[in-house]
Order: sequence, then C-alpha cells, then structure tokens
Amino acid sequence: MLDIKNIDVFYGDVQVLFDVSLQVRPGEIVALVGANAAGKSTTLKTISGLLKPKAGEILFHEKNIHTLDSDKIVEKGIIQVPEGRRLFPRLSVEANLELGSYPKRARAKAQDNLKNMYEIFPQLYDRRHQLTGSLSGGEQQMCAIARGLMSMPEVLMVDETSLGLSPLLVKHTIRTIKEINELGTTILLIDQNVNYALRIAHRAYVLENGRIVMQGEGNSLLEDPYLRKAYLGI
Amino acid sequence: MNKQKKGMLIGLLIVTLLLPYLIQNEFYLHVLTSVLVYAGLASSWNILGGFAGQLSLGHTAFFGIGAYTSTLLYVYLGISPWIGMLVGGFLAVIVSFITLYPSFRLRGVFFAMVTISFGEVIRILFVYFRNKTTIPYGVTINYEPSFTNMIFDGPMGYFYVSFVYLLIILVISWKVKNSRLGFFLNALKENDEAAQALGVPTSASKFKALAISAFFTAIGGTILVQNILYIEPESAFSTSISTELALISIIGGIGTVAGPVIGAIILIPLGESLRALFSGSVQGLHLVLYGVLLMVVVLKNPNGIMGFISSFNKKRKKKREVQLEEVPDVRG
Amino acid sequence: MLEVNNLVKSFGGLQVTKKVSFEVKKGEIFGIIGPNGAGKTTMFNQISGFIKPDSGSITFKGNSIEKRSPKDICKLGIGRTFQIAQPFPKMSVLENVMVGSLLRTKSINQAREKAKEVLDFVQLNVPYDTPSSNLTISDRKRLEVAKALATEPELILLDEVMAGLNQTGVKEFINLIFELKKRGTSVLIIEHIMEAMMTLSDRILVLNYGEEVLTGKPQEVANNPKVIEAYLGDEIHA
Amino acid sequence: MILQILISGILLGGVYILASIGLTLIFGVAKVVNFAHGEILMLGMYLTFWLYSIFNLDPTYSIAIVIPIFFLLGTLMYLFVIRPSLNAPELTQVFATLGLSILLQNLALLLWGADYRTVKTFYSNTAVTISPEISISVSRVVAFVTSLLILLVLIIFLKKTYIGKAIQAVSQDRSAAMLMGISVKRIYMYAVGIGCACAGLAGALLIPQYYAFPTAGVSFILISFVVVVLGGIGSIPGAIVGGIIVGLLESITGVFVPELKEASYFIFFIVILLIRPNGLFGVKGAGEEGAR
Amino acid sequence: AKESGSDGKSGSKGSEKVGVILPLSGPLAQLGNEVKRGFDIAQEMVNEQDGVLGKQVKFAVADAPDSNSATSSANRLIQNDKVSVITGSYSSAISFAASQVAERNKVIFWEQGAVADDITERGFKYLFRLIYPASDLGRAAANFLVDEVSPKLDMKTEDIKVAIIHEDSSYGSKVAEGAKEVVEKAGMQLVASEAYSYKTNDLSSTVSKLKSLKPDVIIACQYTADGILFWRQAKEAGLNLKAMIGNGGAHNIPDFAAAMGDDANGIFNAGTSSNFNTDGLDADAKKLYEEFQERYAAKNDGNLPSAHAAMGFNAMYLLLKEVIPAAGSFKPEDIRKAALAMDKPIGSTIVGWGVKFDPKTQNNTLAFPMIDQWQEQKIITIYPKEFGLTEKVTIPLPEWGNRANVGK
Ligand SMILES: Nc1ncnc2c1ncn2[C@@H]1O[C@H](COP(=O)(O)OP(=O)(O)OP(=O)(O)O)[C@@H](O)[C@H]1O
Ligand SMILES: Nc1ncnc2c1ncn2[C@@H]1O[C@H](COP(=O)(O)OP(=O)(O)OP(=O)(O)O)[C@@H](O)[C@H]1O
Ligand SMILES: CC(C)C[C@H](N)C(=O)O
Ligand SMILES: [Mg+2]
Ligand SMILES: [Mg+2]
Repeated sequence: MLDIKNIDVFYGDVQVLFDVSLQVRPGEIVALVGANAAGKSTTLKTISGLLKPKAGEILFHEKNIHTLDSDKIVEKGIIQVPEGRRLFPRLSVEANLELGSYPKRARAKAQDNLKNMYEIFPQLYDRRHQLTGSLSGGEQQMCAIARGLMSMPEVLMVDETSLGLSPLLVKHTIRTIKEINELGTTILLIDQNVNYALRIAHRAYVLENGRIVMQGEGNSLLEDPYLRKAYLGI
Repeated sequence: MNKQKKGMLIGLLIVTLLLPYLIQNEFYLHVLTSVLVYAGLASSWNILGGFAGQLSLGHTAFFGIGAYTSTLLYVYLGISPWIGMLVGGFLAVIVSFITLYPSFRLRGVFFAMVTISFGEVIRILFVYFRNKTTIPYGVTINYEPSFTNMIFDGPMGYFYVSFVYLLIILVISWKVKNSRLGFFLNALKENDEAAQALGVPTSASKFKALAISAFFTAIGGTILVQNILYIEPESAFSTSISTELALISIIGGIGTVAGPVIGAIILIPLGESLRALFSGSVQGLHLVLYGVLLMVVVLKNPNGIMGFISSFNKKRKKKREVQLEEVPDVRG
Repeated sequence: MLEVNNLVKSFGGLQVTKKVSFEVKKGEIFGIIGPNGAGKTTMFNQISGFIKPDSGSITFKGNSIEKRSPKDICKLGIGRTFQIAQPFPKMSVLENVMVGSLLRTKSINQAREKAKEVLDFVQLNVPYDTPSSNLTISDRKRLEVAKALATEPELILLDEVMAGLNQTGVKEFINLIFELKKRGTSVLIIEHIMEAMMTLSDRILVLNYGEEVLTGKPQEVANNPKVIEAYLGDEIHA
Repeated sequence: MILQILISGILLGGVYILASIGLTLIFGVAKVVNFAHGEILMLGMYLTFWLYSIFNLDPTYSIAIVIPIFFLLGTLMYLFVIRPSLNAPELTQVFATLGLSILLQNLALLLWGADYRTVKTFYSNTAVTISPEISISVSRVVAFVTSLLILLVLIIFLKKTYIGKAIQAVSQDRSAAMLMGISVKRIYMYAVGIGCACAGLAGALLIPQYYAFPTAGVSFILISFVVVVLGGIGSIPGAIVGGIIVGLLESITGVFVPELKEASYFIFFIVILLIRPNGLFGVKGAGEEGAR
Repeated sequence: AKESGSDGKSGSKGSEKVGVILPLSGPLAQLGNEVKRGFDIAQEMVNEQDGVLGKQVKFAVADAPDSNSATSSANRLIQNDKVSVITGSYSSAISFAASQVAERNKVIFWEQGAVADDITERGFKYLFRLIYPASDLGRAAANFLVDEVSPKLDMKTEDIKVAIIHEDSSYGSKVAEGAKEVVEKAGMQLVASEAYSYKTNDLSSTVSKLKSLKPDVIIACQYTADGILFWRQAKEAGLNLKAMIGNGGAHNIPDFAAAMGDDANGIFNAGTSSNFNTDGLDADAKKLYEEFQERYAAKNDGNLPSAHAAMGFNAMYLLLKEVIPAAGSFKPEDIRKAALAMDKPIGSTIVGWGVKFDPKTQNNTLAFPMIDQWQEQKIITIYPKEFGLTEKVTIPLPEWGNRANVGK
C-alpha cells in the first residue's frame, strides 16, 4: 500500500538517498535498519513530505503522495513519530495528545483514544497536566508515541522507537506496537536495537550509505551472517 | 588575514582618507560623515546585539547620555567635549550596568522589550528632572570652531573625527571577534546552558560586551551632537535611534565586523536620497518608499548583505526543503 | 573524589531526589540506572550546578559545590553532557569543541589544536568545518562528549550518550570510555543499554522514584529482584 | 476622588486591553512579532471614520464590515511579510514589520493627510454620573466590555477548537506540527488574520474616544507589547490583568506626577520581568527545557 | 529636489530657489502641512505677479520630522539646491537645528512659527523670526485673564483659583512659565501647574485632580491630540470652569471644534488669528487677507485657513514681496540688511502684526497674539478691540451642554 520507488533525496547539494525503493504492505510491520547516518530518518522524512525527492516517486494506495504537503499526507493516514520526539514543550501532556488527533479522521474518537493511551502508558496519565518540556527523556518518548497513535493512522512510522527507554519499557513498547499492528495498523519502524526490530518485523530493509543493500523477512535476516556481524557484532 | 586582503584594506583606508578632497560638495561630505558615525554607532551596538546576541533596543539611552553629558559639561562648565565624551562614555557604562545587566536573563524579543522600556524610562526621567532645573528643553552649542571645542568650520573636521571613531571601534570589534571573548559570546548566544556547562563565564562575557558597546555608543552620541550643535531629549533619547542602529546591523549582516559598515553605507544615503527626491512632492511618499524598500531588503536578505556575500562565496544554495533541524530547540 | 550526601530535590509537590548519597572514587566508572523518570538526569543537573538541591551536600575534591554555578563547577573539573545533545548549531564542529578547550587556554591556536585532538579521540569523522546542525544523532553524541572532554575534566558526567547508537557504535563508545578511564578520568554514567552498563561500570547505583534502591557491582545489581521488577523486566537479555 | 481614580484606571486598562487584543494572539500565542500592530489599529480607525462620514454608519455597526476586511488584510500581511520571515532570524520579522509600519503610517499620510479625524457617536464624550464626584465614561465602558467579550471568545477558541490548539502547537515546533497533520501555512494565516481583525476592531471601538491620524498607532504599540508580556506570554487572562495594572498605575501616578505616568508602568514592567521572566501568568517550564 | 508651484509665466527670466524646511511627516505633520499650504499660496501669487526680481520662485522642499533630519536637510538645501534663504519651520526643535546650519553657512533662516524663546537668544546674524516667543504668548493669555476675564467673574482677584496645564516640551513649558509669572504677580491663587507628555493616551487623572482642586480658570498649552483628549475627559468628568484659555496648539484649529462640537464654544485662545476684524488692517493688508482666504478656500474644499496657514503665507509673502525686492538681490547679506531696515506698522500684515526686527535678537517686535473665543463652533477674534469681530463675549463659561448660545 506504501510504495517507494527509486527515490533520490538531497540536503542542499549533498545526496543522501540513492535510488531507494521499498514497499510496505497492509498489516505489516516493516523495519528499516542500518548504521548511523545511513539515511533512515531521511527516508521517513521524505515519506512524511518534509523533504521532497529529486527523483523517483512515492505511492500510497496507488496514488502519488510525494508532491503533497505533509499535512495532506497525514490526513491520508500516514503519521510519523519523529526522532527526538519533538513534543510541544510548553503544552501539557494532554494537550500534546489531543493535537495528535488533529487529522479530521481522528477527531470524533479523540476522547476514546485518549483513554486508551492512558491505559497503555499509565505514567502519562499521572503527568497529564505537566508541560512536556519538563518530562524525563523516557516520558517524552512515551508521549511522542502516544501522540502518533492518537491520529489513528493507517501507517505508523516510528523513528527510534526505543530511544531512551528503560529495558522494561522497551519491551512494553515493542509489545504495544505489536498489539497495535494486530489491531490493523501498518507499521514502519526504525530502531537502533536491530535485535528488537528484526524480531517483531515481518520484513526488513537494510540501508547502507543511502542505498538499500539487503531485504528480507525479519527472522531470516536475523540469521544472516553479514548482518549479524555488521549490526549485532556477533 | 592574508596579504591580498590586507592590501585591499589599506587601499580602502587611503581612499576613504582622501574622500574629503575628492568630494567637494559639503552636503555629500556631511552625509558621508553621517555614514561614518552611524557605522560606528551600529558597530558598537553590534558588539552586544550581534556578537552576544542580546538584541538591545535601548541603546538610545547610552547615545543620549553621551550626547547630553558632553554638551552640558561644555555649555555650562566649559569642559572640552573631548573630555566630556569620555565622562559620558563612563556614565553610559554605569547606567548600562544598572539597566541592561539585570535584563540579561531575558532573551530575544523579551530582552528587546525590556530594553525599549528602559530607553523610554530614561527619556521620561530626563525630561522630568530637566523641568526642575534651569537647563532649557533644547540646548544649543555655540558655534565657536576650535579643535578643543570639537567644533569645526566645515565638514572636513567632522569627517576625520568620525573616521577615527569608526576606525577605533572597528579594530576593537575585530579584536573581540577573534579572541576568546568572541568565542564565548558566540557560544552563549547560541546556547546559554551548553555554554555554562563548558565553563563559559556567561555573565562576565556579556558584561564586557555591554561595557564596550555602551561606552562607544555614548562616544558616538557626542560626535553626532557636536555635528548638529543642538540637543533636546525628544531626539537624543528617541527610540528610533535604537531601532536604526539595530537595523543598520541587520541589513549589513549582524554579528559580523563589516556588517554595520555596509549597512550604514546602504541605509543612510538611501534615506537621504529618498527624502531629497520625493519629500517635496507628496507628503509621506519618501517614507512609503523607504518602508517598502526596508521590507524587501530585510526579507530578501535575512542574513544581511554579509550573509549574502558569504553564502555566495561558498556557492551554497539555499536549502529549499523544510528541515526538522531548522527549529532551534532540537531535542534528540 | 565526588561525594553526594543526603541530596533532596522536589519539583512542586513531587520529590525527584530523596536523600540520595553516593561516592565516586578517582578513576572509577560509576553507573546510574533506573526507570524513566527516576531522577537520574535531575541528579546530574544538581551535580553540575544547573539545579540547586533543596538540601544535602555535594563535594568535589574537598570543595562543596552544591551552591556553585555551572561554570565554576566546570572549572573545578567536572564536565557534563546533556541527554538531549546541545550543540551550538551555527558553529562548526571544531568551533563547538574550541569553546570547551578555551576554558584552559587563552590562545585561539592552542585551543584549535586541542579541539582537533579531542575530535579525533572521539572519532567524530566529519570535516572540522561541518555545521553542527547537520550532524546525525550519533555524531551529535560524539560532539557532546568531545565538548565536555575539551574542558579537561577530572570527572565526566555522561547522560545516555549511547542512546540512538547501533551496536557497533555502542562498542566503539565503550572502548572510548575505557580509554578515558585509562587516562585517569573518573566517569559518572547514565545509560539504559544494559550491555554497556554491565561491561563498563565498576559500581552501579539504582534509582527508583528518586530513591536509592541499591548500589553494587554490576552482577549484584542485575540479579537483584527489585531491580528486575522495576527496571529490567523478567528476561534480562532480550 | 480616590474611587474616581481607580475607576478611571480600570477603564483605561480596558482601552489598553482592547488595543492589545490582536497582539495577544499574534505575539502572545503565535509568537509572531508584529510591530505594525499599531498601524493596523490606526487603519481600523480610519475605516470606521470613513464609514461614519460617508455612510453615517455608527462605529458599533461598522464592526461587521471592519472584521472581514481586516481579516483579509491580515491574510495579505501574512503572505507578504510574515511568511517570508518565518524561517529567518528573529530580528528579520521585527524589522520587516517595522518596515510595514513605516509604510502604512505614511501611506495614510499620503492618502488622507495628517488631520485629526474624529467620530461623534451618541455616546462619545458622555458619561454616567454616579455622584458629583464620580462619573463613568460610556465609550470606555463599551470598549472595556467588548474587549472582555472578545477575549472570552479567544480563550474558548484557543482551548476548545483544533485550530486554536494548532496555533499554539505551530508556535512551539513548526515541523512537529506539520507531522501532526497541521497545515502550518494555513494556521499562521488564520492567526495573523484573526489578530489583524482584532486590531481593526479595536480601532473601530477606540475611535469614539480618540482620533484617526497617521501616527495614531504609535502611542499604542509599545503599551500593547507591555500589556501582553507583562501578563504573561500566551496567557489571555494575563493580558487582562496586565492591561488593568497598566491602566491603574498610569492613573494613580497621573495624580501625583503626571510627567512620570508613562515611566511608572514601564518600570513596573521591567521589575516584574526581571523577577518573573515569564510575566505574571506566563507559562513556566520554558527555562528548564535546556537542561534535559 | 522636486520643485512645486506654478510654471514660469512670460516675462520672467529664469527662476530662483527658496528652501523650505517643515515637518511634513511624523507626529508634527498636521500643522507642518498646514503651514506649507500657506507657503504655496504665497508662492503662487508672487509668481503670477511676475515673480521676485523678475524671477519665478521655486521651492526646494525638505521634510524634517525631527531635529536630526533638519540638520542634514538644511545642509542639502544649501549645498545642492544652493538656496540663500531657508524658510520654515513651525517646530522649535527643527528651527534650532536647521538654523545652526544656516548660520554657519551664512544663509538666511526665515522662521515663521517656532516659538521657543531661546531660538533668537543665540545671537545669530542670519536668523529672523516673525512670531512672538512662547513666554510672551503665555503672558498674553494670563494678561487677558487679569485684564478682561477677572473683572467679569464677580470675585476678588485673590480668590480666583487658576490652574495651568501644559505639555512638557519646549513649547508648553515656556508658555506656562510666562503665564505663571503674570498670574502670580496679579495675586491670584495658582492651585496647580501640571505638565505631561503630549503623547499621552489618558488625562483622566489630571482631570480628576483638577476637579478636586476646583479651579475657576484653566490656562492650557496643548497640542492637538492631547488638547482634544483633555477637553473630552473634562466633559465626561463634569469639570466645570468659569474660563478656559488655550495657547495655540489644539485651541485654534478646526479639528478641535470638529471633535468637540458645541462643547468647544466659550473657550478662549491666545495666539495668532486668522478670523478677525479686517477693519483693523490697512487697505492693502485687507485686500491681501481676503485674497488669501479665497484662494485657501478654493484649494481646500471651502475650508477656512487656520492661523498656521496664515502665518505661513504671511512669512513667505513678506519675504518674497517685500524683503527680497527691497534687498535687490537674493544675497543673504542684502536680504539681511533689508530685513533689518524693514518697518511696517501694526495692521499692515494679514495676521494683524507689524514687522520690525529687534536689531539684537532679530525677533519681530511687532508680532502679538490676539485673543479669540469659540462661538458657534467657529473661532472668532475678540481682542484687541480693533481686531475684534464681536463685542459679545461670554464670561463665565456656561456649564457643559449649555454652550450652543455662546456669543449670542
Ligand atoms: N539537515 C541536514 N542537513 C544536511 N545534512 C543532513 C541533515 N540531516 C541529515 N543529514 C545528513 O544525511 C545523512 C543521513 O542522515 P539520517 O538522519 O537520515 O541518518 P540515520 O540513518 O537516521 O542516522 P541515525 O541512526 O544516526 O539517526 C547523514 O550523513 C547526515 O549527516
Ligand atoms: N522542572 C520540572 N518540573 C516538574 N517535574 C520535573 C521537572 N524536571 C523533572 N521533572 C520530573 O522529575 C522526574 C525525574 O526526571 P529525570 O529527568 O531526572 O528522569 P530520568 O531518571 O533522567 O529519566 P529518563 O531515563 O527518562 O531520562 C520525572 O518524572 C520528570 O517528569
Ligand atoms: C502649536 C504651535 C504653537 C507650536 C509651536 N509653533 C512650536 O514651537 O512648537
Ligand atoms: Mg535517524
Ligand atoms: Mg534522563
């Protein structure tokens, strides 16, 4: 349903993505792994419409979206939880979450979704009136994921899912993502913890220096000797 | 600095020094002198506003203090403006510590708002206390040309005084910029807390920048008033002086050494020529044009002419993409 | 070298640090772990002078520092990184680090040389004149450490510098920190990556809700049921 | 007399609240610096004046015309001035809007001359006399009440509507807002449009007490910033309190040392900001962010 | 500079530029432009009558909203436009600064309306001022109170309570000084002397204070905006007085009545007048007065000129029609001599004044303020008697709302 075809992306004059293609099918969890600075975040930013590809195209439900502004893309059902959280620091947790349901699709069910989020992340409920600028790093990460979910996306893209979360919470979050996926949300995720990522992913792509170098099912990639050596250090 | 650049600078210096002989017209010389003084004033502003990133819109207070101190000392006590100018400078430094120094915890527009208010308060207080004395509202300096009086019988003298003033402040700017202090100011401008974590003495650094800035703004005040030979609170403490100094720096390139000079070279003659060309025809027309040009220049060159030049040099195209990294408080 | 005694700090009604005490010895790598929101970063902020504790004392090399300003503390020899990297965005990578090295020298040239040295040490392999705003997460973390190191600290506080790094990056960083230790620098480190903490730390302090759960050798900590329940979850190695 | 002074002070506060209404939104909430705010207000006065002198329309009714026209004006201002300066350094916006203010001021001079234009309504220059000592200016009461009403609507708008929330989000992190599906362009356009509509409306409601002339906005611009910042950036009740405090201070000082009236509130403003950098009711926490 | 005015007619040989410096933008623009209208009419008339010394007169105009721009503008007019006379400047601040430049360059500065006393106390040789200084104006207002108002108040002089309010720049403070001197000498009670900034948004506390002090008479020196504001708020507070005397500024321009309606009636103004009894003028002046009134009305939608336009016209017309022809050249030295030699009796100019410059200060000694009263929303001269348009003067001031019949 999300079809990225041969995109080239630049920052100014510097090319960062070279001829990248990847597909996400309905109901899948797809992981994007790769070394630091490989271009993973850039790929997500391009899908979200923050960056425009110089070449290639991005299709969503067979329609071009790479020419659209990011708000239109969100409206169509693709949401990104950005690297570094990017919460609205001087708004409360609750206000941040409510803004998650900004797309018209999600507004009607905003209250129900809010309740759900508090169930998934009880710590957020405790801090719902605190300004997110003063949350701890991990709390911010929870808030960011919850805010993304509030928009009831068809495709949820998470950049650095487990960044800064305690081991316990990492597991919790990964489990949550799986659950959300089982309820019908398609997921595209990036995580430095290749181990986690490949375990829950149905399929994965490996990005190196801006090029896709490998792709396959999550579990089978986990067995791949090259990958094990390069990313797991085993 | 490489040899070529050095040669160019020296050449520029000599040409400037000869300008009064090349330009016979006294009005143009007068405008040129204004350019020099305003370039000096803006450079002084730039040390605090540009190097330290504290966008003061209250510099009119220092300007006014400098101008008034030397004038009153000269007119009532016969003290030469050369001395009065230094007294005014130190007075401005003292006032700046009382007013701007506590405001340093504020940043950006908030600092600007507080400093505008300070400028206004000082003007109002001045008018109030002036009323309690026998000093007239407007003070005229008698036209008695002599070097000690810092009054000259022609624009030539003013030109060279202003030239020396600008030269001194430029040298100081350059020294500050390329010293440890310059680095510290730059760092605390970009991220105050990160700078503190690296042991940057944030208060002391701003303190120094403020002192230099206030002192030379006051000196500029004296030089300008000696040129006009008349002073009154309304114009000596007018907020438009503060905004003009900031504006000149912005247009030229804030935070650079040459920026304020370039800004003054553009802005002062622009204002003068618009007024000369259009003020006789339809009321307000020259200012309408000025407003439009100001908007266009500021919006088209947000980093000033210097920014434009350096980006041109590096042949770096402006990034068209919207970038997450553009917003200053990057979290991650 | 660093002694923290009965430190207390609250925000509004919430106590974030509850009578915490610990000591970091010279040349030691001392770890702090704990669930999100346990008060680890707040602890760093108090040691580095960014937040004043409500009560309790902090001494460094015999000086009491709980009331000192961040810059004085840095001068005394404590360097810190921020959990969320704080570069000077418009300055180049080299200039960023020079700000740190200028603490110990007045000469711009010396500072530049020093900064290059540190940048090479942390293996930030980008051109010196790269604007720091263009760095990826991992490079930002390296830059963060480089800035702190440039101030020549005797004790460095590292707050989740490995978050966002892949396994290779983590390995490189572990080596880097061991190298620091070898040079005699003490390290106080916060990290959620257990593999790293287990290998690196001489001792680990576990915080939960601002309270000390226990302090001990990595193995003790990892096997403590309370730690497993509150922090690690049942399976230790995922 | 004391009671009279307090009443006049509060009513003067109402004038200032009204004058700063658009700014509370544009600057206080959306964080767009607008130094042309005073000139927009001045144009609002002129439009109301012309509607009155050509069509004999009472200022109160002319609001219906002023609001949409000034919303449109705001949209234009957004397109030509604000949008190009959104990604630029802070001061760019300050000076771009300053340029706009010079332009508008002198455009008014060029088009309509420098004369003072006044509008006489049935309630201008009239007062309700409560006792021989105490009288209350009708046009000020009208101004006060309307400004409170508008602010109430604004509060509800910001708290309850998605556009209102989006304005706050956009002001804090633009690209994150885009990622939430917020059209940043549209939101800024709304914010600046509404802000200008409010400023125009303020002009309409102030002209019965004041006069339209090219520099009419100048005396309101600084004070409006003071009111918005004093109360606390982003806090609308703060702006109300800020306005009343400024009015009261001016009124009380006016009795003892009229020359220092203006200084009194500037000094108060400075002191408050130095003690509480976020203003009286400002949102806290901004200061602590950096250390995380 | 761009030249304005009518094109040269046949018979004229070339043209000559005269410098004009006025605040045409900024806060003083209203009256700056009004003065300019007076200048323009004088220029137009002179050029129609074959110009000056056979030359058409052109203006080199500089807009000077403040004293800084006045300096550079004066420089420009002198250096680039080569003018030998600069006229202006309405505002004292501008006059101070621009006349410095003129003096240094030995160019005539012909001041029509700036009143600050010390402008002519600097011993300048090339500066001439046609109008009376500010303190004279204040004294005239207070003298009127002592001589004409107080006898009609039915009160003992020492019981009369007087309050002075004024804006706090050079104009207001000097006028107040003059008024105070006379009031105190006459033995009246000075209950308040309040200064404030003319940029103020509110005068209600001043009004309240005055109300509690219960003055019988207020002498006010205000610019337009603050003057209107004060009178509005005085009305709202029900501040009742037996007399109110203005000193130019707000109190002699049409905008005041436009804003206040019948509530303006009964107020006195001390200052130059443009609507007085022309029987006090000599025949030539009378004719000129009428022609000026007509031309002004024709150019300005039938409105009557204010005193500022009249003073502007008067100054320019005298310069072009009498001084320069008498000098026989445009040379500053010649003009200076001619000006100093000039001796025109009272009643010989369109504002009633005579012209004779004090050889020391070079200030016109035969300029004087008249006293007007607002009647039926028009400003009408009542004093001195020979220029008075009506004998009917309403004293004391009727209460608010009862002023429609003032003067009837
Ligand atoms: N705003 C920017 N301007 C210029 N170059 C950039 C910018 N952002 C990223 N880059 C460069 O683009 C490349 C890819 O960056 P990207 O953030 O996509 O990597 P990543 O795979 O997400 O890495 P990480 O795992 O560290 O997050 C890097 O070389 C980086 O330096
Ligand atoms: N300024 C503040 N105002 C209110 N609460 C605060 C403030 N700063 C921190 N807190 C709260 O204090 C608690 C501890 O925060 P801290 O940042 O120290 O956690 P942490 O242990 O570093 O967590 P993480 O591992 O997620 O980074 C958190 O719950 C946080 O929300
Ligand atoms: C209103 C005028 C009488 C003012 C006066 N001309 C001045 O000197 O400013
Ligand atoms: Mg990334
Ligand atoms: Mg933390």
